[in-house]
Amino acid sequence: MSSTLQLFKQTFRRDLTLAFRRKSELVNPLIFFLIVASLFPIGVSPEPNFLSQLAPGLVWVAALLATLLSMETLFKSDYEDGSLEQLLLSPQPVFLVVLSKVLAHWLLSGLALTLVAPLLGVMLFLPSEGMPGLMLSLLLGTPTLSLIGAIGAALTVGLRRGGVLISLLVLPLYIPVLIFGSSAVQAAVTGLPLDGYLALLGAMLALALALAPIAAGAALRISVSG
Amino acid sequence: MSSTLQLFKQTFRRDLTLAFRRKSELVNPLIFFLIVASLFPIGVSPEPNFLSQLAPGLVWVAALLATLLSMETLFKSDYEDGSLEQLLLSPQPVFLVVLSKVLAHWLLSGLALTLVAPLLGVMLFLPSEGMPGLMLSLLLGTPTLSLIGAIGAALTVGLRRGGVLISLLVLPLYIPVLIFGSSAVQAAVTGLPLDGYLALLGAMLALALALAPIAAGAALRISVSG
Amino acid sequence: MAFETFADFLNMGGHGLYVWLSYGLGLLTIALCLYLPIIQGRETRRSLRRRIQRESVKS
Amino acid sequence: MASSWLPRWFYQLASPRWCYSITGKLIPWFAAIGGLLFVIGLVWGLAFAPSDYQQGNSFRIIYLHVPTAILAQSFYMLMAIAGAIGLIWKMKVADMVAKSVAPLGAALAVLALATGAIWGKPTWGSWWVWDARLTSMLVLLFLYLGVMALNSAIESETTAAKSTAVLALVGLVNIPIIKYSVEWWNTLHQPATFKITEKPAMPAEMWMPLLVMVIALYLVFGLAMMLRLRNEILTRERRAGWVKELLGS
Amino acid sequence: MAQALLTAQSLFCERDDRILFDQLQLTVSEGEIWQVEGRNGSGKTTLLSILCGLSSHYEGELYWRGEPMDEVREQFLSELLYIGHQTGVSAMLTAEENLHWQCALHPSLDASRAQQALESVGLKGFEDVPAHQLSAGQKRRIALAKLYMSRAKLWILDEPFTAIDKIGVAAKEALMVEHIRAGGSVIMTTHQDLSAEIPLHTINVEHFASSQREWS
Amino acid sequence: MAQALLTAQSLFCERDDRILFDQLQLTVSEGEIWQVEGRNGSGKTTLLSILCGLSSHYEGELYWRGEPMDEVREQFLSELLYIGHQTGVSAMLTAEENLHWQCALHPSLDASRAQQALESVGLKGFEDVPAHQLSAGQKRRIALAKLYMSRAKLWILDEPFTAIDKIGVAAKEALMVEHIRAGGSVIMTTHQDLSAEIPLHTINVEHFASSQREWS
Ligand code: HEM
Ligand SMILES: Nc1ncnc2c1ncn2[C@@H]1O[C@H](COP(=O)(O)OP(=O)(O)OP(=O)(O)O)[C@@H](O)[C@H]1O
Ligand SMILES: Nc1ncnc2c1ncn2[C@@H]1O[C@H](COP(=O)(O)OP(=O)(O)OP(=O)(O)O)[C@@H](O)[C@H]1O
Ligand SMILES: [Mg+2]
Ligand SMILES: [Mg+2]
Repeated sequence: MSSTLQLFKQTFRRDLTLAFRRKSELVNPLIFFLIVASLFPIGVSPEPNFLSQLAPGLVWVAALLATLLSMETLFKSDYEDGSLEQLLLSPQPVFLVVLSKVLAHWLLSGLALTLVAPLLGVMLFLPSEGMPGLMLSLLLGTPTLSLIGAIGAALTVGLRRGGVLISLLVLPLYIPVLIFGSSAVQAAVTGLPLDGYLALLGAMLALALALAPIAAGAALRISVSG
Repeated sequence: MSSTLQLFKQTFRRDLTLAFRRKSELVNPLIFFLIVASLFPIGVSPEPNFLSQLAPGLVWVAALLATLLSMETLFKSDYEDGSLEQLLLSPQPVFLVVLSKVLAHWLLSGLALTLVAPLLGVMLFLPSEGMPGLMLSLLLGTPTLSLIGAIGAALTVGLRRGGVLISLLVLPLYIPVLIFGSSAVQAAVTGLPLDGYLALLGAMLALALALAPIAAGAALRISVSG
Repeated sequence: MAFETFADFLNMGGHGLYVWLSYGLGLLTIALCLYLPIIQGRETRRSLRRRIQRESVKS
Repeated sequence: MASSWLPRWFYQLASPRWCYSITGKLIPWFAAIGGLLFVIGLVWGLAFAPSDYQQGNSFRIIYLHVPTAILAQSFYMLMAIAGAIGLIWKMKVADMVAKSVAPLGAALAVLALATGAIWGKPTWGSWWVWDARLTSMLVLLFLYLGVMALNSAIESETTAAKSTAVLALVGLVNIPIIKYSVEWWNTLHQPATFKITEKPAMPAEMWMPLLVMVIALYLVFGLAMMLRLRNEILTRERRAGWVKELLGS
Repeated sequence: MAQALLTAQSLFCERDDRILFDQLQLTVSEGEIWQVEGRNGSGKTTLLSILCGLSSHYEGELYWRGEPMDEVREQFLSELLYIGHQTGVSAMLTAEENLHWQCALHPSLDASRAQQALESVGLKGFEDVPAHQLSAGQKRRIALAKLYMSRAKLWILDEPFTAIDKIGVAAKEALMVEHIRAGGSVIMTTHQDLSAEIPLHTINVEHFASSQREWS
Repeated sequence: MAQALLTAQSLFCERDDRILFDQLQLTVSEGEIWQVEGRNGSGKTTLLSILCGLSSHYEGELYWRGEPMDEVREQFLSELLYIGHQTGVSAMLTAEENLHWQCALHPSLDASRAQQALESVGLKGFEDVPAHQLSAGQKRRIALAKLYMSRAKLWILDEPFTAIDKIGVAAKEALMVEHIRAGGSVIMTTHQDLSAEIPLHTINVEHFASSQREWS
């Protein structure tokens, strides 16, 4: 048992090291998040009124896209250099490694996004009552995004140019998170209670936490042996 | 001279073959485009009025992101398998190959997007007067996006996980295209003349056409020799 | 002198928070822009010196 | 290599050693004059300049806001030109200048944005509006961040320098386009009363400290740039005899 | 008699309508080195990945210590060391970091010997250089360092000597002999001649290539 | 006397504060095969990529047929054939498609001989299989097919025999001998022994590793 824990820790540390070694990797989902969000005022309309209506959904869509984009690299380099083969030939449970990698990924994307979201809120004139709802919903929702994304990443890892394919696979699964997440923010803005939405987001997280690592593990096995 | 033309043609054919071999690659930018556009009614608000206000900008932002996402693979696999080295050791001009690759890429992303854009317009309740403006602006604007993106792709190709870095490099440069493109659509919707915008988009395209292949060629040389 | 009293000066006609916040930020940033290269320089020099010594011992 | 029509100082500048020693001599002057002007400008602007009839005292932010905005733009130019020189004449020092300037330029852009945002709250009632100036400053910040991210993502110093130079040049070509497009797109800007182009509207007591601050910040950030440059020279020339002599004693 | 470790019975593999091998039998016992022979494209890599369970494109039976592989897979994996064409070395990690993770993955690797193993493969002084800054041979040596740390019974090595210089090859050969002396065994492919001192069993995949298979 | 093709003078290269070589001199004349020797990580690949102009991490002078390389780069490239560790074979393209593009890139390759070249490297019947479905050796053979189509004067080959079986190696060796008979020349690295019949010049990078360099 302690050796599995050890593996979890080592994988976590390894993935963080990998991310930190490229400092850019570290801040990129964040900056992408910011850029996407700032494209809208430019492309659509800079009017504060319009933007504040757009804000709850837009922040969530931006978070979703930022996660999605960074998702692709989750297993890619491990596949290419043969680390995945080694992983599948380990007597240790695969889902554990997946979970650990997702956790590291989430820290650097989802959690980071959650922390800068208020800045986006300000830029998009989100009423300040909406902020707690925004952060809470992102905090509960982004791990689910990472977990679901991991399944997509695992399924497409063996394909030579699966770049955009993963979006296709994963986006439909992201829709419930998007709906409840943006509704939670909207509720917060209009002063309605948001416990219900948060509970739903939490439930989805629990479900994803239980199933996604196993599904991703199985998908990895299929991708590599194919 | 004829051998350079030959190279242009061969590269073009090769890149199309590569894209067609993975059918997913072919339809992915399109489907991404559609999905992003359909996330908004879900995440933000399904009201026709609101959406039709959103539409001109949203279509352009979606086109921009779809181009950006597919940009990353432009030189990646060539770098990894050593084709780029071979390219740089060719006595033929590099910018020509870049131009040819960008053209192939644009056919499968920008042009394809332009052709499905009316569908998006309908989905987002864009008034039908806006359609010609939408398509014309996309037709003139997306090649510029591809050309600028090629510079970003060439700069980041040697980096191990440059995935999101390219967005950071390229998105700021995309802003003028986004502004003129979405303004053109807006003008078309409100019935204003749009020649001015189209002329500006055309001028930018000419500039990009003249400079980007050379810059991208230089960037490739730097990336490979590093 | 545009202000009567020191309190007026601090208050800035009600805009004290904004003025002082931006000047605080400004001074902090400028200080960092000067301070960081100085300590970095010290660090570089130290490590280079250590290297040179190491090499002279080796040869 | 470079052809011979270039002036002699150009080649001297190309020598890291010469550059190291000349910056060593310049630094005290920059520090002294820059520091002095900075204090004068600060006190003058904060305490002595008359308050604005419309905005009251919040307008004193101008003495920080405008200089940082101007510097952020001119540092980008400096970075791109230095990069170009490095690319064309393979001048190492130019590469190092470009690299040292980038973080400072980004810091300046951040400052301009931050002071602008803070100023916006009392005048416009919100921290941020999507105005042309603001947007193009934001884009400038993104350009800086892109250059820095690319630079840190490439291990080899020489490759990083060349790559960032290409990027900075492409950005330079785009800056006028970006500026023009953004300005044209949305000029909800503040009343033009405060534009430098309409200087006469601003009394001398108001713009004199501004001028002092601009010069002071040029000197102070020039100083910071030289400090960075010297570190860069030392690290990259660590194998050179003169560095060993310099540090060995 | 030495105990049979890995047994393959009537293995059949087909790729793109081309039968790579059919009715292939192989029994690897303790203390044996098996070299899989065959020309380029004959199916050596395919065979190795079937044997270690990475590929499922086959028909036939596999046994580990006499038991059906499916039932004792975990046991098998804990006694296996596999190094393939792609070695599992992350380019962005240093030699040390790479080995650490490998040790966490494979309890059969002795983490305490990592330092010594790196020294043995000539990477002393390169421990903290990211792998992508190493030469082709050095990168492979990181993976081969695992041989010095392994307590696994069976080594499956696919062209382990690619890009390795002569001194390196000789050292690895000596190591293999030591490994089989201690009761281990090795299955490997290589296109280079091995030193004559090595007791070698060979199997040529091409001999199993032509087949008159009855299609049910 | 045979004409000097490629001349390198006082080459110096440093990686991560480690001097790989200094004052390296090399003159490759028509009709010569040069083997670059050295242990793993000694700088062979680095030297080759400097020689063919892919790397700019060096100091020193290069000449092609006696003229400074910068001035005759185009001429040099049109007479060069380079095959590196990464062979430039796209995994998604078939052998034929790969060669076609290579021919368009390098006018020195004779496109009309593609079919025959593929046959010579034993890829007959695999012409229209995407390269990623081929074995490691077969993939490399696609790149080596260029040797049969090349009219280039100078071949620079970095470990061309990696993953190639013995029959393949012998054929490539014969081809090289033929190439130098026709006045061409070859610079290559390999860790395998070449057949004794080949007239071989060798240069060992390690001999140039220590340096008493004066830093300006
Ligand atoms: C985040 C917010 C802001 C940003 C990014 C910003 C940016 C800029 C820039 C780029 C300049 C041009 C400097 C030059 O090249 O001369 C400028 C000048 C100026 N800004 Fe701002 N600004 C912001 C907010 C404000 C606010 C709120 C005010 C006052 C109400 C203001 C007043 C001025 C004035 C008076 C000038 C100098 C006149 C001129 O050069 O035209 N700015 N600002
Ligand atoms: N991108 C790089 N950055 C820094 N150092 C590098 C890089 N590539 C190679 N090196 C260093 O240069 C040295 C020589 O590498 P090179 O690839 O030339 O060796 P080689 O002689 O070809 O070895 P091999 O026989 O293993 O192929 C290595 O020790 C390595 O540490
Ligand atoms: N992914 C794949 N899809 C279809 N066919 C494949 C695939 N991989 C390999 N093959 C086919 O299987 C055959 C055997 O390949 P394998 O890699 O096992 O050969 P090998 O004996 O290891 O050759 P080498 O000596 O070149 O490494 C090849 O001829 C190839 O055409
Ligand atoms: Mg094989
Ligand atoms: Mg090598």
